[in-house]
Amino acid sequence: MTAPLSATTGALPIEPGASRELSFAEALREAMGQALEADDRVFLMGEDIAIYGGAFQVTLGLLERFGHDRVMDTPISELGSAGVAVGAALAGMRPILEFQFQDFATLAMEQIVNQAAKIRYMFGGKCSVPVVFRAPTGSGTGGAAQHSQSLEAWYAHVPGLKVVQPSNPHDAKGLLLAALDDPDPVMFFEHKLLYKMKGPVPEAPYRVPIGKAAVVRQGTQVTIVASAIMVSRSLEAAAILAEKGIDVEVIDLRTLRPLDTETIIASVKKTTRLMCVYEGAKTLGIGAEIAAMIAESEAFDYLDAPILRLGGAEVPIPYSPVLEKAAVPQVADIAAAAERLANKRV
Amino acid sequence: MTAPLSATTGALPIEPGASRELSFAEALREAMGQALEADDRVFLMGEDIAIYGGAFQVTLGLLERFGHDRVMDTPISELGSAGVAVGAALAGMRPILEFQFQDFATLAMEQIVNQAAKIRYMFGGKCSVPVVFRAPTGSGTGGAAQHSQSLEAWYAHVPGLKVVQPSNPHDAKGLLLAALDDPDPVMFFEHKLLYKMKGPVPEAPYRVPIGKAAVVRQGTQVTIVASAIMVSRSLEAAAILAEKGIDVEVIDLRTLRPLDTETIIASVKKTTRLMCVYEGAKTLGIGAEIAAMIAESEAFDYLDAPILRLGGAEVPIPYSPVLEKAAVPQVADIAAAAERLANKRV
Amino acid sequence: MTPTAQDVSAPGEAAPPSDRPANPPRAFSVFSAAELQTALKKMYLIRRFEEAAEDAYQRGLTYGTMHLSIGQEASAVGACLPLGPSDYITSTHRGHGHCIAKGADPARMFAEFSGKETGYCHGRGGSMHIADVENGNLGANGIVAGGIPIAVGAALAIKKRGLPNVALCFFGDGAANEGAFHEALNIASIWKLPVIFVCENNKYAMSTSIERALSVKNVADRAVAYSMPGVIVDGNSLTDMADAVMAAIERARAGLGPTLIESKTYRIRGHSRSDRNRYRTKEEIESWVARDPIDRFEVELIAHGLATAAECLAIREAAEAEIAAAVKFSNDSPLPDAADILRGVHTPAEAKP
Amino acid sequence: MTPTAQDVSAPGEAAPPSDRPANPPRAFSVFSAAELQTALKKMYLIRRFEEAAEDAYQRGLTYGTMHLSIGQEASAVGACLPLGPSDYITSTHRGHGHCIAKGADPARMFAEFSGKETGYCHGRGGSMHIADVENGNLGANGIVAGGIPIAVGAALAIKKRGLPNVALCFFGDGAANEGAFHEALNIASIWKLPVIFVCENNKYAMSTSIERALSVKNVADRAVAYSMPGVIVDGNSLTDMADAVMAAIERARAGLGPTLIESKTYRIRGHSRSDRNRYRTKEEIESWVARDPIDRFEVELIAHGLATAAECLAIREAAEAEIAAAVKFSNDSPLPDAADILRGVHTPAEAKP
Ligand SMILES: Cc1ncc(C[n+]2csc(CCOP(=O)(O)OP(=O)(O)O)c2C)c(N)n1
Ligand SMILES: Cc1ncc(C[n+]2csc(CCOP(=O)(O)OP(=O)(O)O)c2C)c(N)n1
Ligand SMILES: [Mg+2]
Ligand SMILES: [Mg+2]
Repeated sequence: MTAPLSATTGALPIEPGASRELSFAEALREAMGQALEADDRVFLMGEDIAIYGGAFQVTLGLLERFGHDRVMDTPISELGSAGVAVGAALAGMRPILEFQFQDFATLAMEQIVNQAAKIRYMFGGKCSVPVVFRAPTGSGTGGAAQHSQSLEAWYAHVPGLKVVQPSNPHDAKGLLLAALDDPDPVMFFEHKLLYKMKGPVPEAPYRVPIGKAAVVRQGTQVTIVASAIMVSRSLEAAAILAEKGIDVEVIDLRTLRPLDTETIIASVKKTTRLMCVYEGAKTLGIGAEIAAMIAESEAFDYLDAPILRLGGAEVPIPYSPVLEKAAVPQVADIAAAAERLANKRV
Repeated sequence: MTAPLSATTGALPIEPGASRELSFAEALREAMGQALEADDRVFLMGEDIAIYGGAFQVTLGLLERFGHDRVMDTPISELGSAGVAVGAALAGMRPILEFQFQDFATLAMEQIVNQAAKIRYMFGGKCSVPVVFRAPTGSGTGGAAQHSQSLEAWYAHVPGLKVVQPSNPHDAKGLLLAALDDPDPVMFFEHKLLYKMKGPVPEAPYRVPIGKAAVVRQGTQVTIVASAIMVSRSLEAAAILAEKGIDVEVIDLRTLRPLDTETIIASVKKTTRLMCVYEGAKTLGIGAEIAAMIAESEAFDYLDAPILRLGGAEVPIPYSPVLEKAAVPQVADIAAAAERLANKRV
Repeated sequence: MTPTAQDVSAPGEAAPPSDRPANPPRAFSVFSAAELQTALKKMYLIRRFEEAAEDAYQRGLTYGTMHLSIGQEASAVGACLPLGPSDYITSTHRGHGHCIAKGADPARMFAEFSGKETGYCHGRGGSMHIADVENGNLGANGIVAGGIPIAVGAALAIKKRGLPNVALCFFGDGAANEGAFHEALNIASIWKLPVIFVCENNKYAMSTSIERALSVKNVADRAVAYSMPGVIVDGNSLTDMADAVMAAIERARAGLGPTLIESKTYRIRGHSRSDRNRYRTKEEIESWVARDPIDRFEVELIAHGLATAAECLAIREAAEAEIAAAVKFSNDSPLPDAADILRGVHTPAEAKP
Repeated sequence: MTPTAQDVSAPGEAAPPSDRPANPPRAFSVFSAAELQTALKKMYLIRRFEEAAEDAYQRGLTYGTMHLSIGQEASAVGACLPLGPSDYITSTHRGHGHCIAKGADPARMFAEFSGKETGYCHGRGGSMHIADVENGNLGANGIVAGGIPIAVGAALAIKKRGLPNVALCFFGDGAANEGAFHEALNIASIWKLPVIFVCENNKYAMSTSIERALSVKNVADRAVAYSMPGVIVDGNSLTDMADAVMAAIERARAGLGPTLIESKTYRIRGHSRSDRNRYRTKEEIESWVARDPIDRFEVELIAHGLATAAECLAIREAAEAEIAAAVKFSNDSPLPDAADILRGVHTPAEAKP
């Protein structure tokens, strides 16, 4: 398991000699570079990932190192590209397909959900589809309604998929390498606001296991379950509340499917209060599953307050910064809600 | 509100003179026929809906009555057809687009979710997109993994959409006419196993309001929330449990977005036990939202047991009938689970 | 391989060399009589398989939907004749023919069709999802055009791995109006991938005739939009199909990229179980029944001295027996165990490569 | 309308009739000098609007992304010149030009670009979603090719309502590889809808050149796949664009269906904020700067006696003043109220028709 993030910075403590500071984007790039080096079957596909280095520069420089055969610009054809990735995976390759924004993967749902996720099962378990679909997600960059969505919950609803969403550079690298090892399709979501986040990242390849959450801050009074950018926001909120004497535990989901129910249940039994913080629309966002899972688990009996969900507002993401900020949980919202929850009693 | 369904047959009591028995498919057909008659702006689009009458014969005979201009066969182009419907709606028409199976709407997610659902908001509330997307859903016909999905929860996660799913012929007609009145996009899901279900349907046009659930069986010990085929299955289960002295209340959601939280909360406060029954994959299926909503509502304090979810198994729908049945809740499963829940105590 | 004396040495009515038609199809000089007779047998296997499926349906023994390709056997078998086991195909909802043509075992197919544990997919897939990945069949597909980009991906893998193989992609006329068709053909063209697009144009997508849905006269007319050859073939002629695919394979192997082949054919049966045939005339159907692809291939084989009538009869009877045995195998097979429902969703940890 | 004496009566250097070039563009006999001068003004408005947007960005005053169409003004204005307010357009992520060309108010556009409550979308949409539905502009679109089927739908509504209008659909070369393009053009063709597809081929989709992404030489070459005319136009010539669109409108009005027009043009600026111009040469860019569409139209107007140099200068200055005022209007405008965030998701009950 990863070392817990420091509560104030969201950064991992540096193990001397083992790692340097890299940005989230650099960590992903390093993972892809190492995978391309280690395994002939790995190749990258995506719109403008070669010369341009990707819309968020995640693949910058990989073309120069690996050439156009391994770092392939696709036409603007999300559905076709996804199908090509599925076919290549079935025929022995290990493609990584980058969607330029998660919003555009809506064009490829057919291939992701009807083909990639189901082929192994439909074919009686006789083959597998080792493909990694990467996509930048979330709001905060002024992208407005069609460039800011957080539809992770859709994929987490689909049997046959795994869904991963790192919150820091260390996990970004380790989860991407784990996704590449996985014989089944993995959705890999990268929050745009994290790309520039710096943190310690060991140079040698390593894996962060899919399906394992991390307790990134220990606490006793309230459990906050979050992922992606909401982890650092929740840690910031926890630091604020610590000053008020409220002791918050923060869990970084890291994997949205399969959920690490064990870690969450254990935490809720300890703290007796649960809050889910997520950016997707509140209704049926990932927090709905976590709340429902706890409400039917053995942890239910331990709950000392209703389960609070702080999700995205029920709107398409608006453009104007003042509205855009109001559309998703910010540090102050999280702190205020957690404080309310800590003071609530059944 | 609709009169409660009879507990044993799932049929509405006949008001003499006011209605005849129609099948669910006939009720939908009657609603579309009346809308086509009443409003020039209404027209139907879809694959094989004209001469063929639709894969499930729902539009059978409408071509003969209204001609090819109002009942339009489309090429097999789900994304394009959805976009055409959106554009026609923006330009003053009221299209109804039938997807042949809900599974194929995965090809049209872009237009449904990025365009139809968001245009009004993105454009500052200056226009609306009055389109109804109809689609047969669910398993039970041997359609296997790509013809049996229940992805309603996806749409219910999307701000800007309304999502409707009738459980009987009466509501099918009334909800479809209400959907057509609605100035905003409505997803209309029809469970395939219901098409042949018969029930009383008034002849004159009427509306069943979107956003209103129905208590279809009054009870005191357990609340079951269900929709579509799961309503009649839950009523059957309730009848079995009644013989064992367990008194179950059954709520038919009818609308999945927006949820009628009031009706559900009131019921849970009364019964103190909640079970959600749904066909989609358990994880992040519609029951996740209902459980989470109750777990954070004022009803939380009233709960005498964990909230139980009986959702679909975490598999693509298998072909073989023995597996297909096992993949989604059946009457016996519901009865057994509700009985367990009734006997549970915190 | 040209036919050897041995291949045509069977007794009976094979036409003497002097009587044989001029300009034999190229397939007749490339494949041995034995290979061509195997192709005939595959056509009979397909026909009988689907008649048996129909029979099972009429007797209430099956469950899901099914799409029969009766009348289209030449297209499937002719297209697959030049392929080896390391070449890939992707198929469609109407895929029994492609699957048998690519070499699948009808018994395990019938078991799959019947939802049995012994089926190709252990009963998880059914008629619309039969796959035989080991034999290069990447599966039937319930999604119209769903297999097209997948075939392109398989061709990309072939190219990346430096293999001499091709991926051949079957789809219908209706699929040519899907966005996936467009995106896949564009990608295959710009990357010059070894893929062969075989559109089986049977004039209808369900009830919708090409005249009402397709903005060109021939699907092959769309090839120019992707700078690839567009070839129209009589899909009821096994040898025409095989010849066209051979040319496309050569092109692909030479690094020149994809070919679009339009196989003009006809499905004799309805679209699926639910078809009430409101959209085509009896006359049209009968005119195509008269162009039966199996009869036609038999006549051709005999005319060219590649089989005798007696051999053809024997082949047909062998196919009938094989399907009868397949049905029996299926009937004798167990249903899956419901407790096993989750098996196959994910690759088990221990199987990870 | 041919130019009247009044139209060309302004003082100064308008070429005398005897010196005017032979074979004037058709647009010059259809539109009045005043209308043509308005077109010139719109080109200047677009140019200045985008320069102001760029300036705001460089000064850190803006927020989201933006896609500038500097260099493509003739394409937008020429295509919209023959349209009236009841004709529809759909636009793209690179939509400022289309929007102004269709008659939008630059002040409300700049306010929208700046996320202000007074913007076209009350700050909800931003640069990529500016719409002006009352003027027939069904909106910019953040999804490449997203507007293509929407335009076809608008054309379907026009046809159903028996109106004489058209829907004109702008999209880029990159969009021509999306499935939506294919499906929409096929539907428009089979239903013979009054829609005009205008592909603005500026040689690149972001960093990806057409040579690497498009399987044909010209996007217009794909028209044959949909049995519609495919017309290649010099997109830097306003009159060539207008003439091509007029012909397409006539075809549409005659019930003959859609036309695909390929406007060959070039974007001078980078794709968006994040573009570091790694994929094209300075020389290429400069060669296109030399083909400036505004200069070119001015020269043409003057040569044909439709405007004087002084008039052109005045038009340019008026456009500059209008954009300066637009920026001021925007700067003076309030931001939306966060409490209002939910407004506009659904049509309020009382507004239901
Ligand atoms: C994406 C998608 N849309 C619709 C369907 C329903 N459907 C199944 S087969 C079919 C007709 C296909 O026609 P064609 O491609 O010509 O193949 P054919 O059936 O004639 O062999 C349709 C509409 C589907 N399976 N997938
Ligand atoms: C479906 C989709 N895929 C990708 C993008 C990201 N993107 C925005 S513009 C663009 C390039 C578009 O190229 P083109 O159509 O030629 O228009 P241009 O930018 O050249 O005007 C891309 C890839 C998008 N917005 N939508
Ligand atoms: Mg067909
Ligand atoms: Mg371009």
